[in-house]
Amino acid sequence: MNREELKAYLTETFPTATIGDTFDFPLIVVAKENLLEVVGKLKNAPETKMDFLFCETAVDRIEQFEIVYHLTSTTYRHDMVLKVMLDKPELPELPKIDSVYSLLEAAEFYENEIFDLFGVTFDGHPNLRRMILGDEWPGYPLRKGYEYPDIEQTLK
Amino acid sequence: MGIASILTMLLTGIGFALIAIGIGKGFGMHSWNPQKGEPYECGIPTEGVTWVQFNVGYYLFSLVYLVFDVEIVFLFPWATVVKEMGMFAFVEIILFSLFLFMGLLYAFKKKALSWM
Amino acid sequence: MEPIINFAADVEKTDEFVVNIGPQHPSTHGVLRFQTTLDGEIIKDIVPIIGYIHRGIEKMTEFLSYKQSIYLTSRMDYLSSFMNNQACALVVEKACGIEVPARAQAIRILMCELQRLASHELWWGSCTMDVGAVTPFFMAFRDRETIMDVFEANTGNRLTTNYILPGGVMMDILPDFIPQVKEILRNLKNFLPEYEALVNGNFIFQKRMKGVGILTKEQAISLGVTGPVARASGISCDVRKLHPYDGYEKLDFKEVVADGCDSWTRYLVRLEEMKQSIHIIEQLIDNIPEGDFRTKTKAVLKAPEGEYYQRVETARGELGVYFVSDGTAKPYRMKFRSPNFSNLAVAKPLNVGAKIGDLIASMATIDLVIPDIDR
Amino acid sequence: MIKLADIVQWIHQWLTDVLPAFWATIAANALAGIAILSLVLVCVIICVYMERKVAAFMQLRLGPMRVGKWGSLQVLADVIKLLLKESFVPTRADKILFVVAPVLVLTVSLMALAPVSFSDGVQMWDMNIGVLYITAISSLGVIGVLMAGWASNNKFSLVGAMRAGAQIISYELSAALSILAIIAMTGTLSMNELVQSQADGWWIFKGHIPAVIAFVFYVIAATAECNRAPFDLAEAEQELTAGYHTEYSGMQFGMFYLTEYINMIVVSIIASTLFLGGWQPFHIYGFTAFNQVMDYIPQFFWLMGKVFFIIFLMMWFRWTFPRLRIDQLLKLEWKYLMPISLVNLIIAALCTVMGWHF
Repeated sequence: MNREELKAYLTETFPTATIGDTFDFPLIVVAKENLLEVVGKLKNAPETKMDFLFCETAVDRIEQFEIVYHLTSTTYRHDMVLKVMLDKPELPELPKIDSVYSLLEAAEFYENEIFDLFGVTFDGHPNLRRMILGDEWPGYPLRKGYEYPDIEQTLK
Repeated sequence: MGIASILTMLLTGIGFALIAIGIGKGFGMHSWNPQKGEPYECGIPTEGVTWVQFNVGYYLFSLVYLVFDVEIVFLFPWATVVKEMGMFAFVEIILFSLFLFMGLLYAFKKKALSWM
Repeated sequence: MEPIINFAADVEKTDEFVVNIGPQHPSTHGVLRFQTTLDGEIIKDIVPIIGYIHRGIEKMTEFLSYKQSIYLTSRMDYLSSFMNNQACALVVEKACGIEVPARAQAIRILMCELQRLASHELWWGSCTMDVGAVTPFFMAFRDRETIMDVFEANTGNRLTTNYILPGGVMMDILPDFIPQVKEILRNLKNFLPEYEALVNGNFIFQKRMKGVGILTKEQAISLGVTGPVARASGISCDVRKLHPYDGYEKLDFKEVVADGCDSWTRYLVRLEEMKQSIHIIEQLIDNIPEGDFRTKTKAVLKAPEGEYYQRVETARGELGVYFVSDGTAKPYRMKFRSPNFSNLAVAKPLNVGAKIGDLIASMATIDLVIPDIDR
Repeated sequence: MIKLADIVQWIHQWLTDVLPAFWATIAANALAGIAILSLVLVCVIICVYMERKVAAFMQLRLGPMRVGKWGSLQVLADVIKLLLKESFVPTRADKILFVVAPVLVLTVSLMALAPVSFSDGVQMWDMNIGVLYITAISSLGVIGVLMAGWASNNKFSLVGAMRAGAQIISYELSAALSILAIIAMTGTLSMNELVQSQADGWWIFKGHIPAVIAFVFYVIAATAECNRAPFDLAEAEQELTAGYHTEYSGMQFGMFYLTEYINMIVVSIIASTLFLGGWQPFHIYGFTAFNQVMDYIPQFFWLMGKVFFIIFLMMWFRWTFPRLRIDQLLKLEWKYLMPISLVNLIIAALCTVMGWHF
């Protein structure tokens, strides 16, 4: 499917979701609750077969988080972006979202990274750990307005 | 020089090793800190005990080896006299090797020689 | 019939113990740590632990201008720094609408393919060394050195080149460049059969590689593996073919896909890729267009608000740059989807049930560069 | 022409003249021990230098060039470096075993040299079971390796030691069976008589195909017994960092390093004594002038030439082959080398019985 067809298909299949555009790919914004259902449908539907998660990341939009999934199909080679908007509670409470690990194993490391650097927890993740910074590191550095810790104190 | 030569080599070996290590201890630098005494495990403190009940995969080879090594010890005296004893020794050793070989086949069949 | 003596029965009661392979280990090629649970020689569980060389490149880009960010990308995968620069430059060009002159595109491709050759040669050397053969390493370095000399002369740096900028390349190639590259190609064409003669036919090497480290196509897709590793599992994923950039669409080359799925296939795929790179360079080296090597860009670039994604094929797989702009001179968020980070995920499916020797051998064919994992 | 045996005899005579009988024996023994030790040390120094240069030339480089002319004093510099390094015992190690292990491996490998016939009449003890003795003694070395690996309390060492145990004992079988093929043809276990039996031709030429097969298998098994690549699984730098001697440093490590080379020398001596005629010069039948020229080269140099030829072979293996995996290594021994050498032994025995060899 080319871009227009894909957009048309998405609009038709997921009426509750918002369909849009980024510069490169068609974009679908889904609600947090529907994430697993939508990803599962995208992965298994014979029209889309989005079986390859090539990038998963988060963007801190000050008042909320965007969790961004870049999906592609190894059969049809069409790409798309899936976004979930996530409310951002005050620290130390962390936002929570379903893990897509059960559908796409590639998510394991990406979600570890997001958990580590943004402080978003994933339900159903097999081994959620602070992969890069380690458990001792204070705070979540990739959040906007992150205050750097006193290095002397941290290393102690 | 008889059996003394074995003793000589034994003492030479021990003596040399002790002197060399001793010289090394004498000349070498000495410093100590707790990290230095830790076992090397790529820079990470080691987890759990090292002296565990190790996978038997290696030991089975030793068991089978033991059988064959005893056979080889029997073969040494045979080999020295096969020239003089001629055909009798040859036939006898064929039978002997046949049994040995059966042992090996048995070990194969029991998968003692495949890695686990 | 029940066996009289069951050799297997006593085996089951042995202790497992945890061994850390890495961070300071001769064959993890950097500060990567595998926390392995061993039962004798057999690996029962393996957890890759990273972060020893995390420099926060993604965070640092938020404080730097686009042009400055490019210098950081060279430090990610230091064996494919041209490709990293290129990815970052391409996404900025896409966002700001900058046209790249044909000469600059040709130079970019030449440099990138040379870099791919150099990277694969280093991999070839270190891969064979991990299997225990030390001699090939020196042969690989002999040939890689000539390529690095070309980089040094033309860009001023051997590893962190910072050569490709938005709008073109940093400086023009030297007049010597073309004869030097031709010399390199001539040598490599002699040396590649030598490589194959030295290693490929070796019985022990084949035994160590064939049927070891199986990564099936389904696993590879699910784990999001790219690059030669994925192509050796039968997934066509060469970005140069699927989403051509910088004029790769005009060149004739084959995407190397094989479906052996084991270490041996990954090994062969990379060797074949080297031949394809030579083929690409041969097409371009006599046809570098005349003209500017860089378009004039504004001192401070400002990308329009939006999200951009650009991928390039580095020596190890697909490098994606996800770039969110808020219209200012600094990136709002720049995410580098580094190939090694995704490829590291294969550590577990590849190695559980294998032996320590296999772990080293099959991870050698994955060819990880640790600074790219940690960023 | 002065022979080495005459010099030895002369020293012995002199000692018995000036000293009482008991002290003369002791002095003679001490001198013999020191002589063999120094010979071995000189050989090791040559070996280490040779290994570096062989490796370097195979790897398109020059090797050590700075210390002395052509780097000839590099080994000396290495020894000084090793001497100045601290050798310490890790906190959690089994201290006694840890200290004993390097001494044991070195002693054992030196003891194997007792029945070696260096030249006609130059031998510490011409024991009638020389070959059996060497086979038995050299298999003790594995105990030292196991001790070192176990005592270190290090997981890499433990795996390395266990590997060494499985590997060395396995390869002993095919080594012994290869040796037996020649013993069957000669009918003696004495090192001296073995060499004497090759006065009219080396066994590798006389013994037809069984001897050639036995020689090839012996060299393979010997490489494995010495823990040399491609069978260096006990050390396996890329897998176990340094295997069983990971925790050793300074001169204690130096002992393991030394032992590796002494072991190489020992197995090369056995191989050259059994297959390549020991100190017998190379003769071509009916070519008198050539034979006489060959006779003028001292017998000792013949032996050393053959020894270093085999050592060169082992270095060649090391720098060209990748390493085997542990199960492949054991499979190679138990499924190929061992059965084939058993059959080979029977064929060799048949040759002997039927008188097919020369």
